[in-house]
Amino acid sequence: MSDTFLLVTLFLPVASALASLFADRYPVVMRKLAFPLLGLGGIFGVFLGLDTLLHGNSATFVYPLGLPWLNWHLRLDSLAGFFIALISIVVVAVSFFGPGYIREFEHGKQPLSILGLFTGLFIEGMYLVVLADDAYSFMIAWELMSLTSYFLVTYQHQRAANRRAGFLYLLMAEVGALAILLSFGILAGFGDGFTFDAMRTAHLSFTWSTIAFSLGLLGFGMKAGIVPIHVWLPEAHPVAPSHISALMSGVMLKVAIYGFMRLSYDLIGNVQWTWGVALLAVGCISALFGVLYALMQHDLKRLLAYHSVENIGIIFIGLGLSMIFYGTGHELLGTLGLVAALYHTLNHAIFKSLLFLGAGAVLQRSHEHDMEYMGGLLSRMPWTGLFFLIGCISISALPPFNGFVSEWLTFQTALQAPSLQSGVLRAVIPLAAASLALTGALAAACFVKVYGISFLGLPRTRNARRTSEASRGMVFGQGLLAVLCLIFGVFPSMTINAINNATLALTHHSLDTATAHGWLWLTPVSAQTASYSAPLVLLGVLLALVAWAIVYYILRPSGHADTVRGPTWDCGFGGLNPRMQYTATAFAMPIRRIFSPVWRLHEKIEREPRKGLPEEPAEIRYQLHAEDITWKWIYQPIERLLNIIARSVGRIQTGHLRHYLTYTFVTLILLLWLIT
Amino acid sequence: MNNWILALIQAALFIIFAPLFAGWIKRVKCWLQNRRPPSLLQPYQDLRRLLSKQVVMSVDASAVFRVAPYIVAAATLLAAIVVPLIAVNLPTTAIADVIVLAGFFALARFFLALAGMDIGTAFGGMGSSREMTISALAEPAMLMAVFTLAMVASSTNLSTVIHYVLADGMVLRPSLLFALLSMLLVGIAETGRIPVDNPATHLELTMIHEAMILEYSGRHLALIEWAAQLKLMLYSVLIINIFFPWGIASELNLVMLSTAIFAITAKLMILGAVLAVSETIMAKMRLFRVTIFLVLALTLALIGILSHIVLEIH
Amino acid sequence: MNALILTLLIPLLSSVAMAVMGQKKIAGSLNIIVSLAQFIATLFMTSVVFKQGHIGASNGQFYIDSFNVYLIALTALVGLTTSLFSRPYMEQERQNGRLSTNRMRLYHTSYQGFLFTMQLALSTNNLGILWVALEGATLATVLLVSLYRTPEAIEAAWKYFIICGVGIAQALFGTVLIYFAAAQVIPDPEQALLIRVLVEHAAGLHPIIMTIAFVFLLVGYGTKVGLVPMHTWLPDAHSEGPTPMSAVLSGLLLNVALYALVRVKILTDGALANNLSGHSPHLAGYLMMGFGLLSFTVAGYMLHRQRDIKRLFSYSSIEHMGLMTFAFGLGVPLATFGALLHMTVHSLTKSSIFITVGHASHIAQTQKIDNIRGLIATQPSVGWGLLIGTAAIAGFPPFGVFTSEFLLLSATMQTHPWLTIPLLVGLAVAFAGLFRHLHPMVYGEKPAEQTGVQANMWPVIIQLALVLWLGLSIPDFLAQWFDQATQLITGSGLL
Amino acid sequence: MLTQLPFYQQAILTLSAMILFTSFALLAQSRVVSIIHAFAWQGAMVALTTALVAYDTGLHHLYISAFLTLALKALFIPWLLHRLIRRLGLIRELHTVEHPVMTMMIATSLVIFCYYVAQPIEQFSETITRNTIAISMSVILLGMLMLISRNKAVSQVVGFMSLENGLFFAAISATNGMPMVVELGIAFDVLIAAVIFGVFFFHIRDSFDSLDVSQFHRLSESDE
Repeated sequence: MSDTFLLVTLFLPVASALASLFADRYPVVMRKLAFPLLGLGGIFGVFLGLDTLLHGNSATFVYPLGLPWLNWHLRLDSLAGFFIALISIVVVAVSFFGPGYIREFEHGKQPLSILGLFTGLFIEGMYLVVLADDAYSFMIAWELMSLTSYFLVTYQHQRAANRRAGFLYLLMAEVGALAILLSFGILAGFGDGFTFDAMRTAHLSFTWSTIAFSLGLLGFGMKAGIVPIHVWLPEAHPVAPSHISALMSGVMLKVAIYGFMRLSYDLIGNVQWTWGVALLAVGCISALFGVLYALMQHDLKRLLAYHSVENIGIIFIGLGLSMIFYGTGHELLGTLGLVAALYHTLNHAIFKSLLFLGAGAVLQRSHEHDMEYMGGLLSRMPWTGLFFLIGCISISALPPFNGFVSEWLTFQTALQAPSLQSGVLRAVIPLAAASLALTGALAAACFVKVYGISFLGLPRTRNARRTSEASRGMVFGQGLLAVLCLIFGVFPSMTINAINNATLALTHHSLDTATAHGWLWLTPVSAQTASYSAPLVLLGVLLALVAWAIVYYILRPSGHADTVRGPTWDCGFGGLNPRMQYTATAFAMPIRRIFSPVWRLHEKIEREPRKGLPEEPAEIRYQLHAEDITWKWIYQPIERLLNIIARSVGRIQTGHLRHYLTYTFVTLILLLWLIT
Repeated sequence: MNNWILALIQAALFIIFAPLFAGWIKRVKCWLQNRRPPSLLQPYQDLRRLLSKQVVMSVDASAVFRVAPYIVAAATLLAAIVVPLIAVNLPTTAIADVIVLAGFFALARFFLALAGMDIGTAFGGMGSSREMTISALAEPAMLMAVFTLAMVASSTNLSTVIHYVLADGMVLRPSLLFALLSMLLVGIAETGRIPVDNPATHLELTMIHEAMILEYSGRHLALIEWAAQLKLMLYSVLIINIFFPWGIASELNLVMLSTAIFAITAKLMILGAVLAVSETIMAKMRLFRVTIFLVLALTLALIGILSHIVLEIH
Repeated sequence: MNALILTLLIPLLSSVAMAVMGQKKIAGSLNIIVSLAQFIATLFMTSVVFKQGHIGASNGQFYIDSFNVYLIALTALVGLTTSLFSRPYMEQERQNGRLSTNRMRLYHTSYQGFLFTMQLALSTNNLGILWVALEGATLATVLLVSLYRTPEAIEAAWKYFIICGVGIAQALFGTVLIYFAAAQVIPDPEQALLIRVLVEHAAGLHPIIMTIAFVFLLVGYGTKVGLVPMHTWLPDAHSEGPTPMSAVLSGLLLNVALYALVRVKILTDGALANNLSGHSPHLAGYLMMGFGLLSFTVAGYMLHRQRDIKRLFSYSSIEHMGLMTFAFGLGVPLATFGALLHMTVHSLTKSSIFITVGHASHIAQTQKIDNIRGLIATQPSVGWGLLIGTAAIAGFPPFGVFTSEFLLLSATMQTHPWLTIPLLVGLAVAFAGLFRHLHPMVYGEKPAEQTGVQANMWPVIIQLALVLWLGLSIPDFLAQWFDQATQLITGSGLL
Repeated sequence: MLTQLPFYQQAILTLSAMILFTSFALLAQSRVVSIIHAFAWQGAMVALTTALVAYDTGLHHLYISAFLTLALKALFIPWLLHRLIRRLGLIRELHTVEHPVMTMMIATSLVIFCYYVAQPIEQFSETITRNTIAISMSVILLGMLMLISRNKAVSQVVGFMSLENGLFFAAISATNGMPMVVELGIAFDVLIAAVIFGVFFFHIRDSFDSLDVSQFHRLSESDE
């Protein structure tokens, strides 16, 4: 069965891509054919992934494509199944969301066919990356994914920001791909062949495996968005169409995580604890950096993009812990870290897609992407508001939603540090835990800002005031993901049971202790050490509410209306208006003061002088822009260096024939001299 | 089954005695400040009065505003269920460990902060912004302090931790000392006491917690007030039972339970008095000084954890 | 045999015919028809080679084996597609007043003459004829470079002529030296320049003479390949000549020159193999690697400095020729296979890029990158063609350039791991150089008063589709040929 | 040693020395007409060498080569150049050599270098070809040096053609000539090249008003 399902899952996105070619002539094709095909493919993919994941089986397929001596090998094992399911879930949600969302493009300047074509191919590329079982098809799939998503980023290329983002994205994707290729090349060189099976047999010395690992970290990290190679992410995600942002941020980054896991645990194997320390450092920096920059953003999608950096950091913390434990022989704890990372991967995929879809709905309905121009959207788009709130709670790691479970698992892993022999490691890991805790708290602050500024309060602009609820499909797509946020938050034991199969495929270990006490209890190491029962927490909340209802019924004041509505208290001055509300920039101000060295802040104050009274301006505009510090310290020097070299190399092309002939002459003489 | 009932009773004790504890602190403070204290039961009076009042809500309030008090109360209540008051080994403590406990508080705070921003006044936003800033530092400090314990006892389950401290007897551990100090500072910050926040003031420049709930009235306000009192008591009990657990019932018989009730009452009275003294002799800090206060808490917690690793593991 | 004669005669005769008949309206169409006929002849010949394995003719003066057969077919194909493009393009140029009818006659004569020299160079078995054909290629195209008669065009043509002439003269000296060396071991002087005979006697050729000969040939043919620092003519000639000529120069001439270089490398390797001279047996390979890497790196940086769209892509050609030279220099089967594939895909891709570039410069009425804007908005087919073509040449899968670069990189990693670092840096630099210029050209708003042109995009579509096909899967017969050629060049195959 | 060689081989060696001398002469000359004349002499001597070799070896096709060389290099091309400069009015033009002393020193060291490079080949050389490879290589490199040191199109063409003379000389002296097909092909190419050079003179003159190619630096990558 998996054979057929696989073919169908792989075929439908292509079919969707091809169908969209007709979308320019018949725009209805997109809504009625292309997106449903994608969704159908996603549903098949969910079944395929779950089937593989739950049964823990694996199957190999060889397709007569590729090089004569290296056909495309595809392999579907539990880990691949996990990621296929993860991709497919988001694809299904997007296929519900998409038809409504792209309505605004139907009369736009860009052809719909391009959007549909590359969306289909993009999804196809992601599926293939996960399935690839040899380096060659992996690279093809990987680059297909990069290239198509690049075309999607530049879809609205009339805007300069999109072009710039696209260039940056493609350049970094290319550099990353080259690093990955090199890493594979090392494995293939030692392991006699480019199939993953051959690469697994490679026996690498510590130096070579560390080089391969570092290259993999560079390559996959560039796609995943770890600091400091994350810069494309906050540029590219905000400018892509929102359902594409959801796919990119929600799924594509996870595909990079997949590749990284596959490379380091499976292909290189024999993980070293030193790598774990590196990952831990990278993870902590990314997490903190991501959330601190997110706090300074007021463009909603850009903010979410920085949060992706943060969450990737959290995943890397989990992976780092896992490698430290595996590398020091603590397989159970290593698996715990891996499970935490995988769980967070799943969670981030779901809530980040949810948030991007929500941001897309807001963007489409209000035509605003800057939070400073929003406000009061909850009453105007109640469903989107509700689902967005669920996304915010999940990403802020609050119980009983899903984000909490994975961060909890990560904490639990970190807390097992005393079982390590090395004192330094024992001391380092708590620091990582501290930064994770700080990250979580800051993320909560950030999402209070996001939700409070954009959905609560009063509408700050006319656009925000006129907003109305998104279409039914868009709401449904978000609702689907929101429900999953709750389900994965409340039933962690079941989820981990499934994830166990994936870790089994990757490292031959699984975390059976976590679910040893039945579905109600989650006990990562043992019941004495830590336990969490999310279903009971939910039950407790419900019981508390029921109890309150009873108390309220008894104590209810009789005779007059239960609640009255009145104007907001204005301290007696009168004339409250929306502009008096706290802004996003103001909200983050205290945090800005605390962590000020982290950013390069550009403040701009514009005063419009009043006529006759130059001292008292009629209007003051304040703008704050937090520039990514990595630009100044890493990217601009590289660019400068490149230009300097290019200029000096350019000097050899002087334009004078005599010089050119001298080159030939000297070359000849030199070579003759060389050989005698 | 008995254990479950006992656990519920324990939670009920929390709910019932939280206002009393708040009243006790207020009373000691009045004594210290040479004022005539109100009745010990005054907090109950206030709650009853609020509950019976009509709710007046801004026309701009959204669903979040209405829901928030219930979520705040429910989350705090859940926290009360899992914190051991008079007995360890209760089944409810397994529902959530100390990290989840922090999660419950975070959930409550999240919604309170959202509610503060819902109406669209400057006060609410200001309160929320400050609250989230403070918690951004306080929460990690608390987790770090808790992690010190968790590492000492190799567990994050409160029951196990308390058991461990009980079984260990009187041992002077530098790590726990630092953790205690840190927890005290965090507790002060998180429950909005002087010098971080002043629950008695409504001065716009200094308000934090009060600024967020400025628009609440009637039963909503009652729930929030009561949740705040509960949180104060929870933090106190947490500190007492983790660091000074002696007297708590480790077996569920009548003698031990009554001893435990007596012990916890005494300890709470002492802690409340200490808090009152500190609030009397200290002045509220400027907002940006609070940062230093919290960084201190964080540093203490980190030193605690590091001293455990460096000094106590061999 | 007959097909081979046709392949050579058709362009030769039509070149003469074009010169004789003068400029007629139908010249452009005729150009297409004869190119098509030539293509069909090569296909026929290909099928014969496929069945028989090789064709020899004229007493061993011509020999088609698996190394040149696909290049011959490729040459005919690119010649055909470019002729398809050139008819409307040149007509447009004439209407724009850049060309007189007389020069159209020169153009068509030279075009077919050039194709003849290419096919001659590929199909001959005689090193001397190979040289004559390559020199002939310079002569056939030099007047095309100066076709527009602008000062820049004259300058470019003069440089092209002198630099290539001097370069190719070195190659002749190298050929003379080979002949000299061969005369010691091959009794019949008439046979002493035949490649197949030389290969048989390679081990007996004197190593020192062969090394000196190789150096001269490397400098000589390397000039035509566009190896730095002898590349200087290339960007000038590409940018100033008519675009169809740029397409065939980049797509064909460079390939054929590299082909010649590889042929002599085989001989040198054979002579040095028994290690008598004190030189490393891979001396030729090392020299090629050095030049390849240098060209590749320098061209990558040069891309950043360009202001002219055709110069931009001509530097990209230098970069890719450097890559191929490097790959042949590595001398391992994997790299050689990759290089052979790269010759094919680069030729197809680059010529299709030049075709779109031609349309683009007609749309913007300039070759200045700064003034070419909003191509996709103006004419989607041209804009997307350029974008996809550039993505393909930059090595993005699933296009074939990726496949060959993949092979090359993996071969480098197996043999000289540290050289992968300059290779990867170079690829990234070149990529950035291409796209930083490409982005503003294809994207963005349509400039006012810019309108589309009548463009025939079929050549581009066909060629890119072929490149895509080669990226997804290499057809069996082609793989066999590549493999046999690999055996020929390195001594062992892959399959 | 020399005395043991047959007379005509001594003649060939003498001729090769004279060819080398003409190359030096070309480098040093500044008058256009003298340059062309020196070039014609060089061509004639190459042709004479070819004829001598043909006589010595009895290879009859070499007589054709000799004739072709004479016709092309000694007669046609000098005549063409002469005609062109007359038509272009350049007959009295001076092509000054910029650094005569340095050029000569470089040229001398080049000859020594070529000898050094060709030394290992010497052991192979049959009797008549002793060291002629070094001489022909020198002629080639001196031709290149002339191309580099001159700014005028006409001198460059002469340098180019003299470089080719070196090739012809190498072919004839080292290997008794190339196969006939190749010889014919080469001759044809040279012929066409000469014609194209002629065409170019007019183009250049039309566009630049002189044949000074130092003006050719519009196409460059440097910043200026």
